[in-house]
Amino acid sequence: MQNGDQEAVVIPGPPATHEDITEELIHVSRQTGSRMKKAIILSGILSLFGFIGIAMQMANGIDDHTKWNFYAVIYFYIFSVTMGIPMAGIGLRFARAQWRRPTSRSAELFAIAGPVNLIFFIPILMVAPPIEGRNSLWMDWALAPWFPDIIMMLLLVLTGLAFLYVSLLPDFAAVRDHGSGFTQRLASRLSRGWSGSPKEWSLHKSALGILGAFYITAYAMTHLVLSSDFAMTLVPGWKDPIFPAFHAITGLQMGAALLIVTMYLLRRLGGLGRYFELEQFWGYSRLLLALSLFWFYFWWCAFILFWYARLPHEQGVIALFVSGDFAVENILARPQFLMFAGAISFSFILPFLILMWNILRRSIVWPTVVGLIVLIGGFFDRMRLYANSWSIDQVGGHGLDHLPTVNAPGLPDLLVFIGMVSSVLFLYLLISRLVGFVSVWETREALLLRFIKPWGVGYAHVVVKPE
Amino acid sequence: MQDRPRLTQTQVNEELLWPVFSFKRRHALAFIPPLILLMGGVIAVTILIYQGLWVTGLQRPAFWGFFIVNFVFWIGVSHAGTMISSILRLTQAEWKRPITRAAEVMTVFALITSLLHPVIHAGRPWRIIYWLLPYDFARGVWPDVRSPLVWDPIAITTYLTGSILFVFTALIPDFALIRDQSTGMRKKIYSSLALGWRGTPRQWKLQGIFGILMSALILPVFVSVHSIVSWDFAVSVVPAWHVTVYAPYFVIGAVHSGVSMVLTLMALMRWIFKLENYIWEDHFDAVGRLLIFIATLWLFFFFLDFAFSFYTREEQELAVMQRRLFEWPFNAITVIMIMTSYVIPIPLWLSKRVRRNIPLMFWTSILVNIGMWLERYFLIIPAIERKNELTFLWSNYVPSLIESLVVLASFGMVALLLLLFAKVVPLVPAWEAKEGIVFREDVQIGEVIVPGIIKETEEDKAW
Amino acid sequence: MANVKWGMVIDVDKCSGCQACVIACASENNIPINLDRDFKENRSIAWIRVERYWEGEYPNVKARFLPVLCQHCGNAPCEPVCPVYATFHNDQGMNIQVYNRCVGTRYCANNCPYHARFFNYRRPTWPESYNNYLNPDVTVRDRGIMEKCSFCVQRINAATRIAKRTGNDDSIAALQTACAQACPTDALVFGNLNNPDSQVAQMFDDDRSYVLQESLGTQPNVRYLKQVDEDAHASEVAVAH
Amino acid sequence: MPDNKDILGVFGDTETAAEGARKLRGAGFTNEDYDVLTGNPYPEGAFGEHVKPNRLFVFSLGGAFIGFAIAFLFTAATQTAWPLVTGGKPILAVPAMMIIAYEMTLLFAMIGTVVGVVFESRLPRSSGAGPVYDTRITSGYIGLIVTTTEDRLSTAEAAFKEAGAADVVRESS
Repeated sequence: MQNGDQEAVVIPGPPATHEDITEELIHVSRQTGSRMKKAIILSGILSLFGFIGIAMQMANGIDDHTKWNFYAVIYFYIFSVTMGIPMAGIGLRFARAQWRRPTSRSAELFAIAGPVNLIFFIPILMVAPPIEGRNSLWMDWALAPWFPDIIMMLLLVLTGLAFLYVSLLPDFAAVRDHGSGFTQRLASRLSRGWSGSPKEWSLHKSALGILGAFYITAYAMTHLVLSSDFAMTLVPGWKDPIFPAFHAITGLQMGAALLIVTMYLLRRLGGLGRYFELEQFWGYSRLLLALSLFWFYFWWCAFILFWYARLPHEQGVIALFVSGDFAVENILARPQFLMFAGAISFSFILPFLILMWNILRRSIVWPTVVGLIVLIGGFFDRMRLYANSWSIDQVGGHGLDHLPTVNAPGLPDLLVFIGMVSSVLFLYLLISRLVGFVSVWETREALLLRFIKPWGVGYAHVVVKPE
Repeated sequence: MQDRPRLTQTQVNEELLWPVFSFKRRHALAFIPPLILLMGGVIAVTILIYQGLWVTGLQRPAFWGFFIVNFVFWIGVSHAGTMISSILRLTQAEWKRPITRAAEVMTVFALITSLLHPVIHAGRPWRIIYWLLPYDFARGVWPDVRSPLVWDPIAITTYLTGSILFVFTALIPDFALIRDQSTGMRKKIYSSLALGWRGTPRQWKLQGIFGILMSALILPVFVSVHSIVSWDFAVSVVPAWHVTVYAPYFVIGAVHSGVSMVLTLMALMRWIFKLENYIWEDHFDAVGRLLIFIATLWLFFFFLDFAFSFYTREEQELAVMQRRLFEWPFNAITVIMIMTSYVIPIPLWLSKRVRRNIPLMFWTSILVNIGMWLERYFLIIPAIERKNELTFLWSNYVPSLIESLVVLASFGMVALLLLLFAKVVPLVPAWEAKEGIVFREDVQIGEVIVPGIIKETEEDKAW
Repeated sequence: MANVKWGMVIDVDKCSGCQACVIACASENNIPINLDRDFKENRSIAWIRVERYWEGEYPNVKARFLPVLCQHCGNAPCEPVCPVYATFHNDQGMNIQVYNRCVGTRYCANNCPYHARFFNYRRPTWPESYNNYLNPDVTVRDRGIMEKCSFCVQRINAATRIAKRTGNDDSIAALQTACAQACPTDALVFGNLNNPDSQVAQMFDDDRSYVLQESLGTQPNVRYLKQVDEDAHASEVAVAH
Repeated sequence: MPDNKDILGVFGDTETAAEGARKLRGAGFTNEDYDVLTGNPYPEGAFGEHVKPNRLFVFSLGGAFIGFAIAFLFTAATQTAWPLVTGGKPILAVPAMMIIAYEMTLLFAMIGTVVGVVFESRLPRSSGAGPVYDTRITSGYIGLIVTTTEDRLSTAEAAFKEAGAADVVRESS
């Protein structure tokens, strides 16, 4: 693990001077080249597919929720990923990790995908089976679950957007001062006369802190409410408090994975190689390793109890989400088990086996590979949870007497998937034209806080930690 | 931020080593209260073992009581050391330096104390060895590895061994220091303990790597230990115990109480051993900030556990909730628990002024631990008092004096062991303090001087 | 002997709550005499107990009786939690308690949903004159260990020995536990479930039969026949799930 | 070589020590020849010293594998030694075995790590802190120690003196 540790570690750090930052982050990286134009237009067109998909689903009818199982899978997948990414930026800002500075912007920008999640949430509300006859958190409240769910969604999305706006403020000012054309005018309107006085900066700091805390709370609570209402209450006797926590942590894991992949793409296509350096990939791969371990831990916490206590209704839950049957023979022929196998191997086993080696973690390619793997595994996991539970027709009751047959995905599901992905991409690229992928003010601050000084016969890296 | 004192290395040696070489009055006085508590406990345990378990308040259906609650509590406290030292080592938080050893040592002593509880709580303590060790080779009947009560000793032994090794290896440079400072018999002892440490770059480098690697190894144990303790309850079929969220909930609760206990310990060390130059307001500030996050996470898991007990609205679950919320004394316990472990301290800690006010932090951290002790009681006891549907046999558990004495004694024992330890080696790692001095690099930005640190790079490669 | 699976059927309809089974069990199995102190402390030991529930409003109150003993579960929650194999499942469908191995962690008692396990908080004592009345086939349990209904395992062993010697199974067919023997209304029926023409085997799958706390999936070898009077469901609601 | 001797130069602060190291290299010693003694960690290469790579992780990994194997075999053996059915569970209860295997793996990995640290730092040394040592090193002084043949000892001593060593200790022969 610590082989070949003779060469000094490269601390990449931001570019040497403020001029470079102005040049690269405000002028070069915000130019819309032909490739970027194509990407934006294409994603814009493809995002329409989503609505076609929804329309086709509606044609199938909304009375039978078992037909919508894969729509639920796709929705909760995209929701978990896009809402999970900003957590990476926020959390590391709280942890005062210096290396995250160049990356936090590209993480926070995903909060822009909130409206997409809101729009595609509406059909879920329509097909969600009513709460009557279900054991649920809401004590037979008339408005439940729709009212609380939509409230939570709105809260999460709005907090995300607010956080994004506040963290963008200084950069709007930067664009206002150095940019040109339409984006410059827009930025100067949005910057609200930001002048960068100490008062403004301290206000800015505390605002980021409060909004970040809000976002984390909203994230956890939304996962609690949505997951328990839309997957759990469907399964008779599935009473598993850890499920919302599992849901939230896996969302975080997928978020970190997608962030690494995004960093790689920006490094390759966006020409931001000197900002997304080995140190950043290394840091996030460490985070991804921890989160992959958590995936297993949270799954195991439920499994060991179900396996040990042998309560009939919990055996049913194991059958539905793990083994695929109440018996064990010809286990490979069952969709439930295949989904589970995919989930655990792509979300835990492979990432763990790869990332446990520091040599692989301290690279740029391997974390990216693992990131892709985790994204696939996350989809398997959402399939395991939602495709199965939404296929259950008989609701209520104390236990699962028979396993439902899982409805296969169709063309509408494919369209919805394409539509959601490309609409997220569309918004992301669009806003990146306004403020770029790397935060200007954070990178500038980093210039103050880390430098190299001679020491003894060698040299050393100095990191300044305010407060 | 207050300006941090600049120290010379000889000064560090003197200020950290005086408890080892001399025996000042305040240090001596500190021994008295724990000794009294421990005496009481020894008497209580003697009576208990001689008389049998009827002297406790245990009955049917509440077969477990204070001993188990206290056991869980101390296991929880033991999570502080690993939390502080490992997490902070891995994140390379600079402010960890002065508090790591105290926290790790508290881990060791809390574990030893907690290990006593299952033994005295068993019906036949003199045969408990059968449970811990394989026995009866003749007939080949071994302990049943399917039982959570076998996972327990294994997990706790692993954790204890790991923590002891962790502490000892990090102690070697300080043994060498005392070796060089002392003469005669003491010199002999410490030079054998120091294993001939010289302080070559290779040795220091290995120390650094060891810190990181060991942290990475002991963190999974740290999570598993309290998870397994929680499975002692959760794998059963007792309705309010059989909760999947118990494992992470117990772990985060343990961290909450443990880190608060570290706060208490920091304040006491600062007072007894005059460590103002090493434990600054900054440290209380940082730990306070950490605790706000931990406590909120704990509240989330508490909410999960609580809300989902209404989830299917089964009679037993509701009966337990009825007991917890509306019946004396649990209605009081619930309120006190919520107030002391979250509602009172956390809003206070939100203000920087409070976080830097050491007496206030001391008292609030004690509040948290009162709350967390009650939380264990709140979780464990009502579930068995209202076990399953045979209402004919529901009854309430009332702890006896003997049990309470043992609980008090456990606190005395940990304190006593810590004081004895402080007599043998410095509670603040001297070499880490010196490292902090050498690596410190204050930077002038405009007119303000900001503390900086020279970044160690070889540690990163270790894991 | 492999084809033996012991079981019991309790007809709640016949039970009059006379407590004869409790006395018989106590004297057969050397259960220490419960003083009022033990009842006050909830530490009384009774391998079989008759639970009494009141039903209805005064003046038309009904008493419901439910004899409860160890259910000898197929999936016994008490067994796997024991660290020292002090309790396990034998090949005759019985839940065995081994006093020598027990160290008294009491987890089994916590995990028994039927409250059928008992802990010796005190060393058992009898008046001097009782010493000769103790059953020589049954160990006297010292303080600090668990005990519970053993389906009168000493009688089963004796019957097995006789069957081995004589070569016919009459002794096993005639075997009765102390409680079943003492029951004046034959509410308790004990026997071999694998023997189709035994009375218990026929009653076991009676359409009145139910299992205590079926939702736990413990698969007991003790079943109950529900009451046949018009508001039977009430008593069922009270005790069964 | 048996006739090698140690000579120790004790320096008051970092700068003079670094200077001493330069002088040594100027006098023809390679950074293989001399070693540094300090009272606390310094940034790597602060005195141009050469630190050989260590194989600590081998010990940890080895320990982990041993622990896993032991735990797995032990649990399997104990359950099959006297197959008692408890709670209708299989005789070989894999999840339970996994938990114990997990603990044992980590336990032996940790023990292996400590053994590795002690072994790789060449501890314990029977000769205490070594033939030449100065107790001021643990109070902030920095020692440069050269292991070389008799005839070159004086060269090293000269280099130390030149760099302003607070003290020079020769191994008594």
